[in-house]
Amino acid sequence: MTLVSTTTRPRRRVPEALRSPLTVVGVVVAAGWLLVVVLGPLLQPADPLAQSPDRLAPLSAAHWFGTDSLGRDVLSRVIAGARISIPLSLLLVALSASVGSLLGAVAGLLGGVVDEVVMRLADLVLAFPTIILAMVVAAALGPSLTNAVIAMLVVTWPQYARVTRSLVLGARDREFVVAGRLLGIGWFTSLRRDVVPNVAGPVFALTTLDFGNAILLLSGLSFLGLGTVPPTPEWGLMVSDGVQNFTAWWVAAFPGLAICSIVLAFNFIGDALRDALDPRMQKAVGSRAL
Amino acid sequence: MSDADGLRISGLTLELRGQRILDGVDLVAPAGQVTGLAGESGSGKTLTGMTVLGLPPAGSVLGGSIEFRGTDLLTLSARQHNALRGEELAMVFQDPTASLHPMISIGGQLTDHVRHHLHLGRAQARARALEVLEQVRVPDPAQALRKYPHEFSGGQLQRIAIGIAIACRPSVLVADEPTTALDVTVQAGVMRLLRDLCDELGLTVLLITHDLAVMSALADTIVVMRHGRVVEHGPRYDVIRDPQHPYTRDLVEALPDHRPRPTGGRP
Amino acid sequence: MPRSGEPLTAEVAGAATVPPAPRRGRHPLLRYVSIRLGISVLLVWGVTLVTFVMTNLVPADPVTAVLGDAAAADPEVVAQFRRELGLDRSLPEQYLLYLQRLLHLDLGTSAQTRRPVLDDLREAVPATAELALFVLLVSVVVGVGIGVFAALRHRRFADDVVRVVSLVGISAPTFWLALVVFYVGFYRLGWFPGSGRLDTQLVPPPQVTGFMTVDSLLAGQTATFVNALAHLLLPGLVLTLYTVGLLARFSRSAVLDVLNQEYVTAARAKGLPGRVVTFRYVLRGALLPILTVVGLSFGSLLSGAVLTETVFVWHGLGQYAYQAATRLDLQAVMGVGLVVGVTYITINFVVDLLYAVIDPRVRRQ
Amino acid sequence: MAGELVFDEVTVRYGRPGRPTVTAVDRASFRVRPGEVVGLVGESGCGKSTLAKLACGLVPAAGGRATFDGTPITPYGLRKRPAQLLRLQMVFQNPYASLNPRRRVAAQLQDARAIHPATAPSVDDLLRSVGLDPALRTRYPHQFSGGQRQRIAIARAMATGPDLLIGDEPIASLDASLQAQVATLMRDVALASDTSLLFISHDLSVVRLIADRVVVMQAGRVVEEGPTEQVWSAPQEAYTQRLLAAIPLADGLGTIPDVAPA
Repeated sequence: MTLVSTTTRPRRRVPEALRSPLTVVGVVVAAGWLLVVVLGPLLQPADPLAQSPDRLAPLSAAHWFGTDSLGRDVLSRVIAGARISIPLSLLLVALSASVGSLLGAVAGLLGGVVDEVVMRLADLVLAFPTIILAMVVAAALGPSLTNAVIAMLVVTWPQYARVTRSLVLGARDREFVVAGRLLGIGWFTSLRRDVVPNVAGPVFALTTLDFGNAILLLSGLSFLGLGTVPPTPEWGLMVSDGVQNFTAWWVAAFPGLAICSIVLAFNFIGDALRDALDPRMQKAVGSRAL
Repeated sequence: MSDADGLRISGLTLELRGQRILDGVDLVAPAGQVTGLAGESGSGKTLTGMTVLGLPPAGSVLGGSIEFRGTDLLTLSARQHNALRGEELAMVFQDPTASLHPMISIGGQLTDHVRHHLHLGRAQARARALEVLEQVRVPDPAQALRKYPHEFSGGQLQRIAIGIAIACRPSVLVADEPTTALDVTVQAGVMRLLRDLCDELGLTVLLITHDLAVMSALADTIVVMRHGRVVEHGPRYDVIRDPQHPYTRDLVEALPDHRPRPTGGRP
Repeated sequence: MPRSGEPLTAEVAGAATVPPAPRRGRHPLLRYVSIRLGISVLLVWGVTLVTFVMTNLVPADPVTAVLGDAAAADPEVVAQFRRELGLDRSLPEQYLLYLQRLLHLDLGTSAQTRRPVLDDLREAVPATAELALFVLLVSVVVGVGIGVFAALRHRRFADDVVRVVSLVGISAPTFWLALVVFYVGFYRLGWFPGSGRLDTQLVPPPQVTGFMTVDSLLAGQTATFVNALAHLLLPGLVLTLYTVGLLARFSRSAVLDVLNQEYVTAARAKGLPGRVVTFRYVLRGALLPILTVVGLSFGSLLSGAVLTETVFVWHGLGQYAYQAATRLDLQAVMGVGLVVGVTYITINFVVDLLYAVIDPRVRRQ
Repeated sequence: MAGELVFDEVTVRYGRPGRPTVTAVDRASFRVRPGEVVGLVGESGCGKSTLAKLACGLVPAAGGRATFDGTPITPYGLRKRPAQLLRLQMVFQNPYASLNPRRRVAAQLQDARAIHPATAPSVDDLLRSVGLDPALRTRYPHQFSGGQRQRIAIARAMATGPDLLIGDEPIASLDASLQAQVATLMRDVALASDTSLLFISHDLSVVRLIADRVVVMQAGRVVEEGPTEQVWSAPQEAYTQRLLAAIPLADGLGTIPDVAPA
């Protein structure tokens, strides 16, 4: 007589959240933009920096997105802008994610004083609204792209530290991590083999969501003249150019739409990833016994 | 006790996302008796209880009938079923610390449904609450009303949860693993309480648990379920001491006090 | 299934103490408040440290910025100026000096306006506060409302619509949204005034609260009130779109978490009507996380204000910070950082206090 | 023979910020002799799980000492666990958290075999020894039921060739029908390789089934100890009597245990 039900559940099918239409739209748009970044120069109808006499020209066959206040082709600048904002934001997210989650993991693992210091530091940074602290830092260091990235790094690492710390704290007490330590493995192997694989999922979901914020923050700083300096074709700068000449709606409309579309795409993907990888969801599925 | 005010479930089926989880459940729960619903996890015993209350998971397709006082509960509209819940059909859950709202006082959670169903004023509802707390033997009822769930032990909380369930003098009480989350000494007290309430109030109690020892102490008749179907039912003594169905036999033999003690220590 | 997996530290949670019964801690509420107050004070001190350090990081020498190039050439004036500002002292001493000045509300002088930063802030803060509070009021009602509504309609059409709308809300760059709203609302349709807080030809009401709308009401000038309100609408709309998106997303997930709780099923099992279950049980459970996000949304609101005010020429804190930052007027930027930081910490401290009011587990250990 | 665990006047206190410190264990003394199966019983919060964690070096002792085959047990924190203590292994309560969801079962058993690879049984033998089909070795934990996961956790503990196995409420999360079966499995598997077993549970009837000796704890103190049948038939302490009287018997007689309120 074997009461042990050997009912094994089906192979883990693609979580429902990843197959929803919103996510598909997100993936398509994101892929599109990544393509633009790669093929950039080939797609640009004109030199993004080349000025021409017909300033603020409306949409036309020659200039699909019209021209800006210096007669430059808006479409080419939007494409060129993608090659600046997207890679830079990816770099920023990668940097702040690694710095933040490393600090969070260490705080979670070591606890005690280290934990207090890291968390109070995070609270301090979070005590300032993002743009205002970024402004303070950028102003203190002087307006330039690198300073803007540094300012953004200062502002964005705390959220990763907090999320990673709570995940590590949660994982550290899980029985399989303790069981691993009982087998005599060092804390680093335990981190690498047991803790990180179970923490990486939700942190990755956070990076996708945070990518959108990075784009918004970078373009925001540039809009305020604290990030990229003219004449670089950066979306934030292009919109601020559009503000001076708001009657020519196309100058600001297309870079704005560019920002909106890429941020929306990554938010869709991030939402789906978070639902699929959220430890709460896994736990709910795992311990549903009744 | 006429059969009229008990519970008669016949051919109950439940399908969720294409899977048949309840596959024709038949059982009779007469009034004034404790009817035990036994089975392992996933046998559908809790789902049966929830369906009596009209709270099956969203999107489940139901079949068969649940007769209570001449009406088939499955034909009731949501509003009609909701009117019965709390007043005629009540439920107690496994973990009292999870089934009571942490931020609402015991008094609040004891009186809100009483005032709704019995249309009582604040003072009358409070009086009823005190009466119920005495009935479930919670010490110092007046003080208890003002306290919050986190200020009670597990055993006391489960008594309060039972008090909440019987506050409107329901006919049917579905108890889903009521003693499982409790320590053994506290468990005995709650079992005695359920027995007394069943005898004194003529309650129809549907006791759901996987613990055959609790079943043997508390249930008058036992219904054994497996994979959404009833495999055996009968008086407590017969089902435990002389199980007919092989699955029931396996369940009983799997119990500690039925297994042969291993021979001494080292071979 | 018997007792669900207790956490490894069940021992701590259920630890029986050796008789006699545990000594009840000093008044738990007092202890909770004093801890939260301590942390907030620590953070405020941290903010002053940050603003002080930032001012000293500056590669550009503050002297030239304040005195202007001509005076900066004369060593005598420069030396005198440095002594006056204590720049010749060691950093810790300068920090103490800085703190002393702060205690006397001396935030230094603004390079742009040549006036004490404090006076500039006295004018700028109410303008942003009026905009922020107007937006917060609307956003909390609308944002939390549709968030809760979507959660209760989970997996149905309304839920998806709200999800998409709130996602768009937080995805659109505020500065671009401001331009679009300005272009359409003012330039194209002309339904609402475009920039500034009041039409130039109207006389601003006597300053009581600094809020144009409130002051004009107090002064009984209904025409001014209507005009001030109209000026609030477009910039308000921009910030509301973002804040509603943020609050809707968080409220929705907070309510969804609560809906999974067993006490909601138990409330339904008591036969309580739908609205009682929703408002008394579900919302009560979700109130704390929602309150937290409302506190946090004030921060993103201020960020948004910086961008919106520049487009709508709204002479508030945001625009003041923008001009200060771009002209390297560090005293002013640090002044804004200080005010905003302290406000934000105070708001989150108030949210902590509300936690104690709402959650009995915090008030009665 | 190895596998002796001695608790000598052990006291454990939990300090929580701002709240009065709690004494979870108060001068507890008993031992698990080599090759012996000891049942440690008591209600939740009596300190039995704290002793298990102390034995694994997860919590510090505020007083007294625990030794394993003579080696004092002290928390190892972030350091590697001392080699001599590796022959003391543990099976935890929650089957859904005792295996790494991201790694196949075979890999997790290999990790355990790596401690004494020469003497450790093969992965297939390990799975067979706990009643599981070796073909399941390539599967992930989420593809197993609670009972199966607990068996795998037992196999992992035995793969290290332990002298002492501790079960901290190993059957509390299982169906009643599986509890006795898994408990007996732990006893048989341990004794088969001369491993002593400390079986911690609040379920006294299962402990009675597999334990040679029983230790009863209440509110952090050991209140009674002795051979299982003797403690069962002639309990000395009032608390033990109350505990035993409270156990419902599956005898079909419908007698509700009569327990005077505490």
